Amino acid sequence: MDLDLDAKTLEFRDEVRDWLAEHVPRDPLPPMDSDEGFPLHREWERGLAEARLSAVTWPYEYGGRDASLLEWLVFEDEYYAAGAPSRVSANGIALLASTLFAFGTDEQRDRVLPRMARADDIWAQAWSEPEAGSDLAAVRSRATKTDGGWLLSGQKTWSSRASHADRAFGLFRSDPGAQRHRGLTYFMFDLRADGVTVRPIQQLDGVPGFAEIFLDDVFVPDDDVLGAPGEGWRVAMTTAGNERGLTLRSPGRFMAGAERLVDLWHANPDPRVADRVTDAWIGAQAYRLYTLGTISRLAEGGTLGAESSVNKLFWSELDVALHDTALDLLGADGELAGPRPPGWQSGHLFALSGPIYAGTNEIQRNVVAERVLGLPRGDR
Amino acid sequence: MDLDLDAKTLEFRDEVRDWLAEHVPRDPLPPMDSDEGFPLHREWERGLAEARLSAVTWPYEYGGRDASLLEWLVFEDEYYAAGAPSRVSANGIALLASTLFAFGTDEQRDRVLPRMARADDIWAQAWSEPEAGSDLAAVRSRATKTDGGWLLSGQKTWSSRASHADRAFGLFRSDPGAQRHRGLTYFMFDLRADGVTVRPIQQLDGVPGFAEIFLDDVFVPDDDVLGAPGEGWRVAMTTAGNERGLTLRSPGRFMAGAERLVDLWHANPDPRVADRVTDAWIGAQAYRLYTLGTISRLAEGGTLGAESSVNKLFWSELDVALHDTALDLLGADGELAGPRPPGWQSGHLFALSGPIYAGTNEIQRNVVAERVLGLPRGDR
Amino acid sequence: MRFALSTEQKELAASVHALLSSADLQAVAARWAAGDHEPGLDLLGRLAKIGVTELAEFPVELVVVFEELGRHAVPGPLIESYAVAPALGITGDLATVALPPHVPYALDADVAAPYVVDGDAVCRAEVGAPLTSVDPARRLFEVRPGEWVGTASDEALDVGMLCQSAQLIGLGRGLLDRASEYVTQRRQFGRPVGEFQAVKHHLANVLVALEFARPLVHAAAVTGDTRDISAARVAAADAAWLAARAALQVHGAIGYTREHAMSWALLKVKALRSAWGTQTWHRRRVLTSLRSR
Amino acid sequence: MRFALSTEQKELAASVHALLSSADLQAVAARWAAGDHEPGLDLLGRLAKIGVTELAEFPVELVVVFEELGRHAVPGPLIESYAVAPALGITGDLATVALPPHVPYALDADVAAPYVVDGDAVCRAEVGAPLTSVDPARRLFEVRPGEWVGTASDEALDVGMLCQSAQLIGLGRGLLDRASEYVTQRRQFGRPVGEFQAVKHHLANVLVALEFARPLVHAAAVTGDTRDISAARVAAADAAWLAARAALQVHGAIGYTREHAMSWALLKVKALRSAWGTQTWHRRRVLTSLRSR
Repeated sequence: MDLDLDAKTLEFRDEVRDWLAEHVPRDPLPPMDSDEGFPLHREWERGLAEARLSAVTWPYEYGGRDASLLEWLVFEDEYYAAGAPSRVSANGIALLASTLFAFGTDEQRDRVLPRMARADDIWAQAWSEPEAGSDLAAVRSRATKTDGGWLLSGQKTWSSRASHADRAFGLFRSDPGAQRHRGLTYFMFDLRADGVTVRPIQQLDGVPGFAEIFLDDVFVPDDDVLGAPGEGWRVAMTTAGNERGLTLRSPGRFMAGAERLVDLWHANPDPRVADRVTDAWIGAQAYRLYTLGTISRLAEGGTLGAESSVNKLFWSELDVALHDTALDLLGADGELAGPRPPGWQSGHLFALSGPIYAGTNEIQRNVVAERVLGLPRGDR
Repeated sequence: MDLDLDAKTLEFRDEVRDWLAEHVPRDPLPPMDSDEGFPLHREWERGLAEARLSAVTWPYEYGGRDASLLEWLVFEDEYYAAGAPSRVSANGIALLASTLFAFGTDEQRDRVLPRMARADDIWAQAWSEPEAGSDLAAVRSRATKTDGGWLLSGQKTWSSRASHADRAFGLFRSDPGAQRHRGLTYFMFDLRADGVTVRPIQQLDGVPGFAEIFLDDVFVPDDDVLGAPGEGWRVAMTTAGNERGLTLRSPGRFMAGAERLVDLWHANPDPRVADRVTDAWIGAQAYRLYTLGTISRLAEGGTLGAESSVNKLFWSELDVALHDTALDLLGADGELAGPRPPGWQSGHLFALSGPIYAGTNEIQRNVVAERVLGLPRGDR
Repeated sequence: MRFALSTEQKELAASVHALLSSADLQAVAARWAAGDHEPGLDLLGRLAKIGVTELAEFPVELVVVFEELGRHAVPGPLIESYAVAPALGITGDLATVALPPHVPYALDADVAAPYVVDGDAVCRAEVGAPLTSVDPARRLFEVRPGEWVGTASDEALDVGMLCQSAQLIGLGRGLLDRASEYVTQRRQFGRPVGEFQAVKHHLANVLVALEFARPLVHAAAVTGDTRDISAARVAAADAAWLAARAALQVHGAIGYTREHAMSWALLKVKALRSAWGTQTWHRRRVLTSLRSR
Repeated sequence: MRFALSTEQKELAASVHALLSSADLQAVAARWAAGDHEPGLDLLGRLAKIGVTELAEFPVELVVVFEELGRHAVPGPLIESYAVAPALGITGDLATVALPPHVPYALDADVAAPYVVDGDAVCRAEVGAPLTSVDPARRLFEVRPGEWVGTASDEALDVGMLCQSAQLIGLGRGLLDRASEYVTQRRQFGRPVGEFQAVKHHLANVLVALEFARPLVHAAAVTGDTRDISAARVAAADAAWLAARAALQVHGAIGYTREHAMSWALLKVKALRSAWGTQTWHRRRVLTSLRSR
């Protein structure tokens, strides 16, 4: 059992650190889901891609550099520590790409991944529907077979990035007679295609971080079915596992946040808030170490299961507590949302979504109790 | 809206305060459920009764002094502030007596209440059964009609005071064909009667604060049925309301505890614990004020409903938090359970039972959600 | 001792509630946030007609009204105009007051007559740059002291804090009401969300917190004691924030949008948590006063 | 970087677990509490045979073993004998050590060779009055320094704190296992208690707390850093106490009795919360070390 980084990883870390020190914009970019911020974030992603830093764990041929999970984690640590921009490509790189690696054809990978790595295509997720929030299996949007492809119709909602993104992925009911998890198919589709209407939704912070997508007989070629028709649920669940688990929330966010919180506390070291600052820092360490344990297990052939839910419960609550504490330390300025004080308010608003999205924490607790602790399933 | 005590109440307060100053034992009595402590607590109750302080709100004829609810509250404030002994008569005075006032016959009141006020009879409650913990309606112990009375058989458990008490009260199934809340009858019975076996149960603190009661054809005369046969559930629920609500936990316990906590903090004013001390003190104030509001409403003809559950949730959590904080302030001595440090450890152990007994807090939250907030009933 | 609202006080609350229920507060707030004050000013005019501007001498009535103003998440410099300005001897219609350090910025200084308390002095305020609050309906401005107009009193700050406590209770109650209604109607996994025990327990905890914070606010109104005011504010702000978190959680994603009225109340609670003194400051004030027993 | 237990370490844990599973620990603890040490000493003898007394130089193995010792709520001066005494150069079988101010009393000084660390000095202890711990199986004694036997090192206190962190994780895990089993069997309102969402969520929260505290303990064993040890202890004690509270709550009244094995673990957690440094002290040590960045 050791925590030492080997020479190759340290070398990689230095490369990343140097690159970020040179390239991270001095002033934060405007929000990535704003009209102004979106193209700037795409441009940032292109710069990352040129340095082969946009998707470090991918194979070289798709734009990555075959980095290990440990290197990925080191990359993320450096990325957040440097205060680099939010990843507008995250839906694609973290969610869709994993699914493509697991279920995609060579043709699909060749076609989709390099464009994704270079941010030529920015992807939105399209999981939820108005009547299917946390209950993903309640999908009603439908796919009808047609010549050479499918026609998609229906409505998706809470689609992150969809206000500005190029393409989207999600489940559609391809067998109208099937119920719940059966008869679903996983599609990639173009948000600019005929029949698609996108209605941005303003989040708490006023930025349209997600959108509704209305689809009216949108043609999608057979090539854009991921996995076999009717197998969508199984295909999607690998992605959902990723969303809830390892790849979406790297320890870097919390490590960097905790360090900033400690600095903030130093500026006004109120002992009455000290314990909360300490617990946030300890929590971030715990999250990082837990992730190192997961990486070690995966490196030895282990797999991720219900611990994705354990994981999500921890980071989502840590994130809220950490930002709560920061706002309390800011005193009367804690309510300000502008560039002053930097980032805490938007970080707090973002943190508040953590316990909701990718399966509410209530659902995650059920999963943990039933699948990890073996408690009896109950339908409430 | 005013918080002023009138002259009569102030005069009563002074009388109580003076009496307590003179009579409260300098050293705490041994635990009331110990062999050594039980008779001393009975003796203490007799002294209270001589001063007409054992049941102040009762009519004069039964040993009380017709005190108002406000006077009762003032009495309790003084009682706890003086560090007076635990009330070994509480089951009778707080639970059974309310039921007797509501459902008893004159003969029952005359026979039972004066002896209760003088602690000639100390009462145990006998609500729970092995298969009916929080689910009181799952009672299986049965009552069979016989000449001039009933024969009780079955098993009760978690009967507080039963290790040493004289008599007990509880529900028995008098109609073997009836289910759940139907066909139950409320009985008072003698713990020394033929056919009764009491098995004391050691609580966390090692003291047998409750017991199992085994009943084998125990004869109980008709006179000891409270309310009509078959009406036991309705009769019992008024008592349960009291147990969970106003009369069981007076603000005095929390006010006195919070003041002692503030003193403890002064002795070692660690700012890192200051906020928890403050919140305990605020919580005790809130509980007292809430109770004053309840008293005011009752004085104007209001009744208690589901707010008993609101009430129980608050005091039980406050009590745990308050004692948690005290133990933390005591440092390494926080684990000691002897006379040094005084009372905090036993208070903490007692507080831990609060979220469990008289209906677990999980059940109380259901009650609040369904009966106060109007959320849909669900059977989970 | 009679610790209950009078019939008249309950009627006052009911009349404010009735008036506000007839307005589309979400639209009012959205337009106020965009700098279009007309519908808001119209609403405040109607509130003035039923007497809410004349309660500065009656703290219990003030908290009764502010609970309703909070419950409906009414925008505007209400604490400042109805309670603080009168306590400072400022007369007139709509006023706003900064009281540094606890209230460093002036709320809605573009629509209300701006003042600033500078040590012992009450001054007209020179209005500086606008600032962005997390609550878009709270339009904040930097201010500097200008012309001297009178002498300040500590009571002005305290009555502001008292009214804010009541406003927070009301905001919490409004959030709880919305959440209870939503979970009764919204279905997931084939049943109303409100049947799930986790949802029930979240909302029951909110109710408990609010029910026990309210008496502290009422008692603080009765006594006017600074310790009681801070105790009330601590409990009220914690209860309101618990309500905001629970309401967001049981709403799910829809509560995370500006399109939903719930979110406006949530953002207001979020902003008010640190306005009128931090929780830490108020807790310190309570415990400090207990030292001197 | 390889942050996972080796096969050998897992086997060590399994062998300790197997040995302890074959004993009736509740009976052992009850007799130990009554001053009848025989069954306990017999058990410790069997533990010694599988090598647990020879791990003082191997902190990762120590925490692996102490998690199992906690999981089964084994009584006795285990931290003192297996970790602290060796770090102080004390040899021999069963030893107990007081390290004031954090460990002011000597555990089981009536059955183990008693020592006390007095500033820089390690001394034999003169044993004074017995004290009552809330955990009846923790028999505490006042001690005074006697004969000088050696020089103390700070590492002794830290390795004690490290082992205690692991013991707390184990206690929490044992409580969680018992609670999960109980709610799966116990029926109320016509169904297993474990079907209720509130019960599920209590226990899920415990699992999360334990899962994220354990890596801190392992990391502290690897680095030996004082900050890491205190961080581990803070998280482990909080997680264990959460486990104790949740286990008691889902057991209901039966958990509140000494007749139930669960309660022995609960009382041990309760006692250990303030032994080996308070949570406040450990948190302060973490944050203080972060000041010096």
